[in-house]
Amino acid sequence: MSQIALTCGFILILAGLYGALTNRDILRMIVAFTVANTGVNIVLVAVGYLPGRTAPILDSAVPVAEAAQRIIDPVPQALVLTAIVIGLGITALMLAYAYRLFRLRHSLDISNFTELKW
Amino acid sequence: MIPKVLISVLLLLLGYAFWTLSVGYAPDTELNRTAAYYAANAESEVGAPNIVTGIIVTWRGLDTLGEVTVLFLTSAIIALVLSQSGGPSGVSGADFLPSGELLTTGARMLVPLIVLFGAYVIMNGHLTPGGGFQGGAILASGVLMALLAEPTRRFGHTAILRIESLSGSFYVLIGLAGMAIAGGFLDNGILPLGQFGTMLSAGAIPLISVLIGLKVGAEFSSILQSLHETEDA
Amino acid sequence: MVSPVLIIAIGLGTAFALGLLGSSRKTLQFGATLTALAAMSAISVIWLVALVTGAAQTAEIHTAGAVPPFAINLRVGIAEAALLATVTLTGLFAALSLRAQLLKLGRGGMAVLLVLIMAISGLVMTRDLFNVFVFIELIAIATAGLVLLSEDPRAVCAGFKFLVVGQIIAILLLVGIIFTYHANGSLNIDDIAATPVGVQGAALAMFLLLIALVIELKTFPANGWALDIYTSAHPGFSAVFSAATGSAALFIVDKVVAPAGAEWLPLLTGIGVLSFVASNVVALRQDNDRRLLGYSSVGQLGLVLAVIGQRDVLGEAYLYVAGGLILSHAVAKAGLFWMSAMVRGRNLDDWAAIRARAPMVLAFATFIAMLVGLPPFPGFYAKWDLAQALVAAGRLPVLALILLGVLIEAAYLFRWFGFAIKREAPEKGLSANMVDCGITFAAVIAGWALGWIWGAIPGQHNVLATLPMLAVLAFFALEPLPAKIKNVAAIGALLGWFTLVFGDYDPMRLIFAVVMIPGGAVILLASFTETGRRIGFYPSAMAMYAGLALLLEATTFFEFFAAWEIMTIGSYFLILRGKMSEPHALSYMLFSLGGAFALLAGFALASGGIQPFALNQLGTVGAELAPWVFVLLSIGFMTKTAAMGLHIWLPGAHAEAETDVSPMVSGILLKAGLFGLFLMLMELGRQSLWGVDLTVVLAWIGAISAFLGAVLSIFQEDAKRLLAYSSISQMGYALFGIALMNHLGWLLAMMFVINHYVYKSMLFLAVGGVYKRTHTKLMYQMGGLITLMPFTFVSVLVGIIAMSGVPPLSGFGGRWIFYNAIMDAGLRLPLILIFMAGPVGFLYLFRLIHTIFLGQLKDPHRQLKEAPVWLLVPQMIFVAFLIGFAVLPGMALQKVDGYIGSIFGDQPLVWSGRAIASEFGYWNPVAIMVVIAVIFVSVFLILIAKNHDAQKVKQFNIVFSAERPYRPETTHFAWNFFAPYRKALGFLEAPVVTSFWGGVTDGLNGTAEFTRRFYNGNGQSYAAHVLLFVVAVYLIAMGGVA
Amino acid sequence: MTFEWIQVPYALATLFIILNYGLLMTAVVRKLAARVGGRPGIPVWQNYIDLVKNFALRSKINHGVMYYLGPVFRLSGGIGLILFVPTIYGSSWAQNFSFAGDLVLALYFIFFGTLGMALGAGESGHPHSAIGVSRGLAQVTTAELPMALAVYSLAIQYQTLSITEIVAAQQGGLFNWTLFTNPLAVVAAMFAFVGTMMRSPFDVVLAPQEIPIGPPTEYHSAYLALMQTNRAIFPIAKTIIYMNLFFGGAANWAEFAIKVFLLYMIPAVIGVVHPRFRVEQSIRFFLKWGLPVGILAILTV
Repeated sequence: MSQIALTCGFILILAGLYGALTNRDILRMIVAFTVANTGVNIVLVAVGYLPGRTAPILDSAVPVAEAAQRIIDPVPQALVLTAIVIGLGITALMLAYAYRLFRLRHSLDISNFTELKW
Repeated sequence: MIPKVLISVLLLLLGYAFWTLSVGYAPDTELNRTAAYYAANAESEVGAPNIVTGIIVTWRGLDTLGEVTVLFLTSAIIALVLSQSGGPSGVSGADFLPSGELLTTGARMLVPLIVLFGAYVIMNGHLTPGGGFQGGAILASGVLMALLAEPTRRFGHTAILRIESLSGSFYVLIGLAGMAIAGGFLDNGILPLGQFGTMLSAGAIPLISVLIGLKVGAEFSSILQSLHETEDA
Repeated sequence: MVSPVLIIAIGLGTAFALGLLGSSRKTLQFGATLTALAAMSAISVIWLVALVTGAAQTAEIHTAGAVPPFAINLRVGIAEAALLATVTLTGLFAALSLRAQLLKLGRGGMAVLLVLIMAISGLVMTRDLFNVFVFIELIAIATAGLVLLSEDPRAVCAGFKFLVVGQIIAILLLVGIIFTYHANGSLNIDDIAATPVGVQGAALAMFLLLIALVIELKTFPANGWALDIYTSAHPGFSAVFSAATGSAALFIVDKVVAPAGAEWLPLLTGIGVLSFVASNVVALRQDNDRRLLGYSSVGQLGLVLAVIGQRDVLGEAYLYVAGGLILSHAVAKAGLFWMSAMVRGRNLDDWAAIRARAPMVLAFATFIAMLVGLPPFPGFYAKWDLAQALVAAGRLPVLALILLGVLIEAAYLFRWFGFAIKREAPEKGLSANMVDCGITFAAVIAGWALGWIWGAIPGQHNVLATLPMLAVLAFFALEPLPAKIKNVAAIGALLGWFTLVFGDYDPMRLIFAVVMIPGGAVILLASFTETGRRIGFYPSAMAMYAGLALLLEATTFFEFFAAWEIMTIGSYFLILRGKMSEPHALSYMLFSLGGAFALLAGFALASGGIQPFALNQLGTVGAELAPWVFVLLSIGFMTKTAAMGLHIWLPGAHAEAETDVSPMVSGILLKAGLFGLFLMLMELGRQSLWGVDLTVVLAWIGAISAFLGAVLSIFQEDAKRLLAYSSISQMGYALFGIALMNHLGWLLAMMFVINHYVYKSMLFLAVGGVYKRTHTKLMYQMGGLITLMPFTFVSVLVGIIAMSGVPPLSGFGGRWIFYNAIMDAGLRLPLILIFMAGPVGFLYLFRLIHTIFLGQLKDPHRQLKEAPVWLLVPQMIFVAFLIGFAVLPGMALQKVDGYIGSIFGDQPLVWSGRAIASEFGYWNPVAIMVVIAVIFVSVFLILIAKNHDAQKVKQFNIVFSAERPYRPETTHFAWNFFAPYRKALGFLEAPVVTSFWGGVTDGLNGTAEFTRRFYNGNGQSYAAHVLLFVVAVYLIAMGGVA
Repeated sequence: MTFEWIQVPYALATLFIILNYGLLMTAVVRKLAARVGGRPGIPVWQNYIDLVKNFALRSKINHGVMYYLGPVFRLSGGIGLILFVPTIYGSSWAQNFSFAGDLVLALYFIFFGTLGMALGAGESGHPHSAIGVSRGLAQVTTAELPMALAVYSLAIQYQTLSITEIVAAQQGGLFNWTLFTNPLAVVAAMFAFVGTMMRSPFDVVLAPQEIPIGPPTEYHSAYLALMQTNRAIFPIAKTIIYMNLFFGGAANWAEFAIKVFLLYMIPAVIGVVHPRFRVEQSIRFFLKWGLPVGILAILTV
């Protein structure tokens, strides 16, 4: 189960990276990165998963006493939330940059922005 | 073509690394010590049934503060980027086609509900799945809808600004208060933990959630608005 | 004491609250920002002081009222506090440096800056892996924001490339973190370190984590993005990016290595060294100042990464070394970036704009010295300790590579400095203003303060605290005074120091001391000719003399090495003052540094890491190491004596230097090398490697230098170059004498120490005087000056008689001792060269005096006056000394003779009255002088008796192939004076050595040019580079670790 | 040995003898050379005539101080060289001032005159003087090399640098001469001897054709007289050194006269039958032939 999730996550990461590294269109790159981020997030939650357990919320179903036996690992869930938000922030930032770049040169081709080199 | 091949080779090698990770991966049968501690002390320490929220707001509160800051940064920088970019001034989009009747009416009907729902998610963050971020996002989606419904509509930048500043500052202050009168920076113990599982419990968590929710909502809204203003024909 | 958390709280709180101040009141917002940053700085500085003084213990800050590993916790120890101080102060100054942009953009920019500084501080303090990730992302985003403050539109592209790479880093980091968490069940660094890692894949997870953090260090080659930022961003921000962010990133790697375990250290070492060397090589071809600084930053980070890789062998010196390097880098880079904010042009030679401003030059010099790791700055102490540790651990290749990297870095940094001092200053190239100057000088002061602190740390020898160095500092303060007063002060200082110390020197040291200290004072007399303030001369000169003084004082390896470096720096600045001396000063600096590094390695090898190691313990080195120590040390010393092969710096450096500088660097400085050789041979004695007696090798080198130096000298048209090459030849003699390893050989060398100082200084002053009048150094453009400059002529005449060894002057004594010395020496073949060098020397000396003073006077020179009196005074002193020394050589030599006897346990010379006898021959200086004088006078009287009424005829009144010439140019036989010699032996002129070193430099530059094409400016390629780097390291590392 | 006043008249006497011997012998040698060339040649007292004439010349000009001092240096060099070397072995009075210094002194004092004269000629401003000097110096650097090596080999052989002791070591029969005990050194030294006696093929320095009498250009009257004096004694002085070092020295004036004459004849004879080398040729010559012998000399001793 978690193997599958992991594998999916990794595949998404690789696919995203491939897209980001082969598409010269900046918008496509950004999209590709979001895909990769999604992959990362999947990997995160997948790691926290324990077979046959429930969400880390203490209610009538999960009394405090046996919580340790009943719930899955809450930490990755906490982490993934942060990761998502940060990823979103960066994506938004990249979009803004993309707009700025377009204004600069009326092109979204990454290979047109290479005057800084050597 | 060559670069594509090269990239693929590189990624394949990286994939090999990942593959070894995932084949080597064996899910825990027991909670590791950290998780076990959280499970055991969720009630006594933070008094939040939703352990995840407890972790986010309290135990890993510093991360969360940073997270909020990320959004804050992003909105600030985006404002910078777009203000510099010499794009059309804010009053653009006046010549947009009016969005359809359906959307407008729907928006009029839905936005209040969305906002309400957002508020709910925020308030119950420590009891049920949800919390400041989720709620804030929902609030922002309300704003987004409003923007879509009426492209020419503008929210008061200053209002959003005030909200994010105030909520942010308060968040920091609460953190400091934790240092002053409780166990440390961002300790939620500044308020009584109260009755486990009730609405007004878990110390400062609900309060912090509200602040987070407001801030996140405000940040998202300003981001959306800034991006929205960049639209031009 | 206030909690360090407040640094974070204040930063964030202010950033958030700025919005409340209303977007219109920008100055108010700016004020708030500054206050916040100041408060943050204050807190960190308070903590630093408290921790250093022991008033406080390392602070463990728990958040959320829970204990780690369950809640995030922060720590502030000395290292953290120091970094925090660096970061926050850099931030404060950066805010000032960025004021214009910040005020223009208002709240947003300031908030971002605040958050950036807050995040870096947090990164330094936190002990939680995921928290590290959060802060890193904050830093990344804030960076992407602040890049936009630049007015350079290209900054946007840079920012985007940066974001792209940031994404990849984030992905690797997250995967690494989560699997580490899964493997250890904890995110707390100390917790992970405490509990052993059991689960499979932990190593790989740790690898991903580490490699992500390492890429944050912009290691070569995965650093194109960072370089673009350095190039395009506002320097005020680049300072933060280099100084603060870089240092923090290093610290994180250091933090994470602890749990990762020692098996990762070699990997880090490899990456670091590669990054250091490669970046510096690439920087060689860089002509944009900010990009150059970028490469240098990347290199420095690589260096420190390599040091982190050595933490297992550095022990408690680790903090000292790494800290010294990081802080030097941070301060120097920040300062340089702030300076580049004031320099308008972006080309390296646009920095010539600062040449008119002495303080600016001082600042520039300070920063460069800090980067290269010269005394008295922390990098120097760090380099020393690092070398010791590396050798002790047998990691010689690492040391070699690091030193190579430093050398290359020195190459481009000092070339740059040369541009700034020597090139044509552009119109209005400088936009200096109070604030920028202020922060720049804050950095300068910080640099010197750090230097003091690093020296003051117990167990170290504080270079700055020595009397001579304090004198140097005093001369910085005296700069506003006119040159003449400073000259008096300088002479006074030298003589004062001498009276202070000469009592406790053995005869040999005493001879060197006399030559170096009072000898220097005599040469300084010539400096009275200079008018005006002569900014920069006296600090440099005094630095050189301070180095020499400390060299004689030195008792330990470290003191010796420090003195050596100080001497080198001082002389470099002196030489650089010459009109055309830019390239020569550079090559001088590089050869000297190369030699110094050979010394460093040699000393480290000898001491085996034991500190402090007394010089006179050198003899105790193990038999298997001794030959190598011998080789390294002699290479080091022979670069200073300019032995053949290591000599190419000398002719230019000595010839292009100022009139009164040439004698200093030639007559005095060269002796430092001889002094070192004496010390070394005294302790090590004969050593043989692979059955070759190394002293014989030295003798050969000496003979070759003596011969080729002389041959090259006779082909020079430039008088000062002629003298310079002759110095090579003379030092060759001395080297040969030392290498004979017998009593008389050493006496011979001592004789050369004295004689060469006297007549070479004298000749340089004389030629300098002629140059002052004729404004040319080309001898064929002179001629017939004898009547116009009689005193100068006399000193040259005496000089060449003494130098050629013709009786009765003191040079003959040297020859006599030489013949007695070779009688009982085994090696005969090198003698052939020496024997030939003698007469050849006669050639260039005759050329010197003839083509300048004899022959036909040129029309432009008819009105010339005698050289300035202050140039003549020292010359006349020297003349008097030469004659006196010729008659009474005993006055200087007898004591030394006895001292050397105590070393070799023999007494070959018998000093009976004024006569000296050896077992082979005898020498009666007084008799010689008297006999020759009597004969000369009587013959002279005869001639007078006959020709007293000879009538003086005009120029051209000569029988000239039945014609009477009118143009002196056609009649003055001077150019290519020894044409037949060139026909016969011209092949010896072939610039073999020069072309060899030229080949080396061309090779390096070629590599640089080739390598930098790698940075094609395309964001995707940069991302690909990162992946390539990761995969490559993965393939290498996983071979070793997993 | 130390100084007593009586040594002064002794030295002067030696000097007087050598001067006359030199004047006569050079004349004789020139006459022989002329006869070989089928010319009558000069009378043997020609040198005296020239000397007197030059001293008597009334027209005297002066180019400057060094010009004036040049001949003084030159002659002092010659005289000094004689006075620093013991002339007759065992003679109580012909030891001159050799106590002042040993072989090294003699070798280096040779340069004294050369230097002074070169300076004097230089100040005359006559380019030919400079050319002559530059040629002479260039040639001497390699010509003296075999001599230096020979001397070194000799010094090692006899373990002394004192000329007297070297001569002493050669007493007692022809075969004790260095000529037979260390032939390589002698051969090497003779290269130098021939090369520095200013005779063909190595006299391009004086080069009568290209340069009117080389370095001494412009010198006349008493200046030239001093130089002629020097040219009479200087070769003798040098020959004496060679005689002492390699040919057993001279125990009495007769032996002295014969040995010096024969030695002096060597370069003379070679000169008569050889064309002249250009400077670079002679340099190569000495490096190619003189140097190896010298090296063998110091390696085999």
